[in-house]
Amino acid sequence: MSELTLVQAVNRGLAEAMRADPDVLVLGEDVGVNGGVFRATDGLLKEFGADRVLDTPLSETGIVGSAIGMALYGLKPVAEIQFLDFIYPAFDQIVSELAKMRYRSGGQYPCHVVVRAPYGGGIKGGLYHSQSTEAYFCHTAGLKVVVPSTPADAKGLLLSAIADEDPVIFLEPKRIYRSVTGEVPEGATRVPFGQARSVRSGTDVSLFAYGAMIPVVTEAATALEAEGISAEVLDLRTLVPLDEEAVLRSVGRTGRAVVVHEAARFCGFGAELSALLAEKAFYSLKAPIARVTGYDTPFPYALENVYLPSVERVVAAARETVRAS
Amino acid sequence: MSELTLVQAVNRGLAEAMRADPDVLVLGEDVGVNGGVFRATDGLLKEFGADRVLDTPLSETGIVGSAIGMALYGLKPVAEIQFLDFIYPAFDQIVSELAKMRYRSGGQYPCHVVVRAPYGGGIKGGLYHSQSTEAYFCHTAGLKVVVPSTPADAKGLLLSAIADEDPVIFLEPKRIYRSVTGEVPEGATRVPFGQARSVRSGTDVSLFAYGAMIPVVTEAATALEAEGISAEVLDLRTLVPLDEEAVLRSVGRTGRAVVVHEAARFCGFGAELSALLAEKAFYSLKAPIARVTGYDTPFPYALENVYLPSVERVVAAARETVRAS
Amino acid sequence: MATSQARSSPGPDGAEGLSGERLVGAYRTMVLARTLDERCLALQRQGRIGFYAPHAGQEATLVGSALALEPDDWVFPAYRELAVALVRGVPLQAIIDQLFGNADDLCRGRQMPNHFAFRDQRFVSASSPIGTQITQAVGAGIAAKLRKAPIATITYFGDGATSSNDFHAGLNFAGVYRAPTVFLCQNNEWAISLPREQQTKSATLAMKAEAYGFPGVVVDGNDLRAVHAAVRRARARAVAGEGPTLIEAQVYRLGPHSTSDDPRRYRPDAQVDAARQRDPVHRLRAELGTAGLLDDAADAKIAEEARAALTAAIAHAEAAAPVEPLSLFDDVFARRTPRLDAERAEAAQHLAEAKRP
Amino acid sequence: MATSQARSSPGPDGAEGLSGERLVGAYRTMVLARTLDERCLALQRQGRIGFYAPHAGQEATLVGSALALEPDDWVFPAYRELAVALVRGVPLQAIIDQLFGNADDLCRGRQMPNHFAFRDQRFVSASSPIGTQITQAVGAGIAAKLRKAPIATITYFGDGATSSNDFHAGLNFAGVYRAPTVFLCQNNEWAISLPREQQTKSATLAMKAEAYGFPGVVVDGNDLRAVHAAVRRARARAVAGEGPTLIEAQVYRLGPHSTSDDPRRYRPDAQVDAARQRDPVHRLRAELGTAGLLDDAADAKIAEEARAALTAAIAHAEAAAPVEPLSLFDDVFARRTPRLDAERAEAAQHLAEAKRP
Ligand SMILES: Cc1ncc(C[n+]2csc(CCOP(=O)(O)OP(=O)(O)O)c2C)c(N)n1
Ligand SMILES: Cc1ncc(C[n+]2csc(CCOP(=O)(O)OP(=O)(O)O)c2C)c(N)n1
Ligand SMILES: [Mg+2]
Ligand SMILES: [Mg+2]
Repeated sequence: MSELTLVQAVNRGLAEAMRADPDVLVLGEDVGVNGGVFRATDGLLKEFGADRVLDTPLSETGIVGSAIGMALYGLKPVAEIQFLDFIYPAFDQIVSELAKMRYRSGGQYPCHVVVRAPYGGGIKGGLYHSQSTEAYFCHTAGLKVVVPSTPADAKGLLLSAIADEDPVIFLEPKRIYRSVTGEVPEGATRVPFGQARSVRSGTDVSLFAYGAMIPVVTEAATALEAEGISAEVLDLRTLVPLDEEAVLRSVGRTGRAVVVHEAARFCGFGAELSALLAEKAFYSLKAPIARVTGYDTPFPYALENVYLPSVERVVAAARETVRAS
Repeated sequence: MSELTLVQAVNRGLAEAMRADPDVLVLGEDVGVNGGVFRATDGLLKEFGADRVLDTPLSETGIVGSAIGMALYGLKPVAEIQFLDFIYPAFDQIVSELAKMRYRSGGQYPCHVVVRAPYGGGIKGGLYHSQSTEAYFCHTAGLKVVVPSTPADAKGLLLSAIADEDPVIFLEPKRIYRSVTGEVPEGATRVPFGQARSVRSGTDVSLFAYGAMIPVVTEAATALEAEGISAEVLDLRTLVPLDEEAVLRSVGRTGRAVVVHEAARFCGFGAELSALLAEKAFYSLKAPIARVTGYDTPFPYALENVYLPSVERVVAAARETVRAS
Repeated sequence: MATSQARSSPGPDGAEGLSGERLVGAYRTMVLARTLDERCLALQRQGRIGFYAPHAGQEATLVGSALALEPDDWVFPAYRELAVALVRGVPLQAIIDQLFGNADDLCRGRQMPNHFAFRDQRFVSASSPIGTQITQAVGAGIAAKLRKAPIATITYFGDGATSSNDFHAGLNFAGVYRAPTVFLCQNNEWAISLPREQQTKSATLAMKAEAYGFPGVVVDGNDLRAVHAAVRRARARAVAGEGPTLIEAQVYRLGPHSTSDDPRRYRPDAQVDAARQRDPVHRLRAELGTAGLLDDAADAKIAEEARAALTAAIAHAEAAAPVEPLSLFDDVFARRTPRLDAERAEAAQHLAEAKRP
Repeated sequence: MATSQARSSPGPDGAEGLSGERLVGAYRTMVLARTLDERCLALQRQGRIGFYAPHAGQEATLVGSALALEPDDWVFPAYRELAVALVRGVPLQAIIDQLFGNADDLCRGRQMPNHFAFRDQRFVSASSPIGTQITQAVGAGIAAKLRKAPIATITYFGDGATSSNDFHAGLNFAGVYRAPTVFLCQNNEWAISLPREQQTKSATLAMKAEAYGFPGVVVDGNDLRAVHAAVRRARARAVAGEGPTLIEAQVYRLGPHSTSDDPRRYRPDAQVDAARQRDPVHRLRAELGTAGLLDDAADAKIAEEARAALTAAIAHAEAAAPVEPLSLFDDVFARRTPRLDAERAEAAQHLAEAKRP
């Protein structure tokens, strides 16, 4: 066990995966000599050499397209997109190719690429260094979508992602890259996909979140406790595959749900959770399902604190939900 | 009034808009000499010349990027993407630029581009000539998203789109391009954004749909009537802005909702409708909200009839919803 | 197998050049491919297959280039390369099954006709979006180089595809990493209705390679031997670590873009007629005749064999079972998720209800 | 206004060449820009602004190119072009307000520093995604041509941006439509940590233009007059209907990529020191001295004026009001939708509650 920040845990995960399997390689902009603009790939070039740590030209199309080719050939590429906001030049390769390769070839060509990207706001990054567009990827059949919120999960889920047989979009909450630290097991301790993590249990209301919203929601739960409201916090960890059972079980107990994410509300991931509950937990529900999310505006610069879900907004929504019934 | 097919109505709308306003121009692949692969732009080159009907190189990046530049300059470009499935090379321009231009410039640079694209399945088009990925665009703040289902709406909404001050993604249900005909008013009869169309009223269950699902859902409503179930059918027409009032009003009356779309279910547009209802119509709801949608697989070729929502699937879902309470 | 003669292994003529025997084999494959084209256009008109994209006019480039490859090379095709698959030993039946999308189709009926994938022959899954295979071919090339495998990757695309994002990214990456990749651009003069000279203003397509720091060459795509030699040279360069080559093979699309297209809307018949004078199949036929490698009787036999093989394969494909409806839910992931299991159960119920009288 | 001397209108020297007076004006702008750079790096370190992307080393290219433009031309910038905005007459205060994202910022605090938009000066809204402005500039150029407006559009981008999708699509469209567009590539040798020679293997960046059928030229980007002349010629070509030009201005990024970057991780100090010998501001200073256009006293005055102007503008920007919280919901669309109204009300309530003691 060692105490690491989240970004250090990512770095550790990459290094261990590369040590364990010579087929694993890393490619992206500034990932080599510079060690990544967030230092997630720091030291990898030195340890593994330029054949396994590729500083690429400035083309996300090229990064993901060539990663797909490498994966088809039999390697296990881990592509870094510098910010999730810059993934769109690769969108065609991701949604048209990566997501559909296994399916369209009748299973002949599995295509296992991990695409890592820091996502989310809270770093004064404005429109293009802050977005959370996980819903695009969740809506694309054939992709797995992972969002860790702790150092241990960051490493454990990354190891699972690299070991997986399917393409994985691995979204790293850059806002808490360094602010969150935690014990991280040594060695290949994988965290399995499809299992939500119970952050705290409660009886009055279920708070669902992931990534950088976990600290916010956890703090909200503490504040709610002081008001006499017992809130359960579930960290979804993998959005695809989603641990639907854990979600339904939780609402089966509490009867109330608040869904929290940074992304814009309209057609965001929270909508899917609401829909799931409205479909499969209808008779357990005691109150309307609340969504605390980014607003339906582009991500702002000066006003990001108005835009982003805050502890207060989560508390208010939970309180209202509990009062409603 | 003249009796037109849906694709003829699109063509008529384009021609009338171009006649009325010299700033309107059309660009895309095969839109000129060939008149569009679906003939939506037939005759435009002949009438308006190569300065206003641009056959472009094979680059959606170039089509949308240059359309944005034209719009900034003061023209009103209508860009055609040959199939919605091929819009992804332009995704960066659409979500990073088109959607955010007005916002990021503090209102200095409005950017009015209409992007037309045929979408949807039912034409034996397989993975890449069939998709319905409206949810990507609906989740992107700054874009309006329109899906007509009748010839009159196709023309009327297109005229509104071209007259609008904001960017519009205009999705045309190619499956019913020719199978649906109807009276289309002459002249500039615009259909306003943000107003759903009541296809038929009913008292037991609300069926929400748009585009090529409208004929399916309407037929289902007729079949349900024969079973003694009175179904209301609402054609949403514009997904952004959404006529939330009409949706809530309808469920306020019926207490039951079935949401229908071709797109994959997970994080699809239907999720947003469910979430909206679970939030704002909770106390009216008598039964779980059902979604009848494409499955969470890529769009298939041989099995598209298994994949696509059918009259029978809509009927079964509505029946179950009514029986549930 | 009607096509096995054209199999791409170094013949007695060594690695370079094509022996008379291999030339006749190449011709046999070209005739089969041309006959297949004609047959499939008819099948589509009769509603027996849903779509078809013909390659007539491009056979010399397809067969000549494929003959220059080795079995361990990787092919990243677009949608007009079934003749390449034939040369690489893909059974005709496998191709026809894909066109029908039946239960025997290796792609399990998932794709439109012409969007093939043949793992055993390293013929990678084709898709419709133009150009996407180009960066993938480069990635596979980089991977092969990292693994020190003495192979090349080749990718096929059209003149239109030179405008794609992946063309730019792919050629640039190939230049930077000296990928062992052969870029085979089939300039057939048209991208649906857009003529080559409106696609881009560069004097040739081949010269675009210079923008990425490696050579581009133009070759007469109707000349099987010229194409073979050009690809052979490019492949040798690739395997020797000298990097990529862009080959522009100048051909002409004699047929429609696809069965959904009416080329009379945008190009004059005279242009097509002129191109027919350069028909690559006729050209090789004439060359073989002059060289005394083929006489009319042997030619007639080749044509007859092609017809017979096709008739048999089509009959077999039409008799095959349709794809299993619930296979819809397979291969999305390596294993079905709980959600896919639930949706599969939902679909199974609907299918059962639909069957009830 | 400290910058008005450099305003881009044909001086007494006519359309071509730069008079002594304009050269001194250019120098004045370069000094202001350099001083602004230094001041802003400090402001960021002090936490007074959130981010900054310096342009030191690129001033001659920025000012020289901007001086070659006419007021009706359109500029599509990346994020290092504030000196271009200065030349076009954008008030220093407007630039500083954007860096602070205050209520006076014309972009209403929506964007990170350096992502400017100045409608009155036809300086189009910059964004972070690399290259996206390139196709837009071409589209505006095509539009201007269709409208028969005698203007050019110019777009600025870096060496890294030559790898972007929009570079390829933009230059190709420009070639095909003969767009009146000037592509100004500032090759500053680095794309964050990637050196130019790993970005692409073409011998020069300028030669990439040939792949699109129009000329590319290399120019010493430290030579204000050379840049001015090259852009002037390219602009003339554009306006005369002769089509686009790609200009590669060879410069060097003297500072870090941005305030988030530590260049010592990837490049040797010696390289930077060598580049400092070619510092474009010093070079013009020396030239003006030799020509007798500037003496030390005048130079000191220019430096002092720049400092004073900046001090005043910064003080003013820091005293300005912060942006109004509920303006978050404006400008998403021309008019707020009912949903945005509802979210605005929701936010208003949270803000009110947060204010309560
Ligand atoms: C990204 C994308 N845009 C548009 C299309 C529609 N489309 C299919 S084929 C084609 C033309 C391709 O031309 P070319 O590359 O020359 O190949 P050819 O068909 O001539 O073999 C177009 C525009 C597509 N498949 N993908
Ligand atoms: C599409 C995209 N990918 C990655 C980035 C991150 N990024 C910001 S600047 C930059 C390097 C740009 O280099 P260059 O074009 O040479 O411009 P310079 O910064 O040198 O002026 C990178 C990779 C981005 N902004 N956009
Ligand atoms: Mg072609
Ligand atoms: Mg640079």
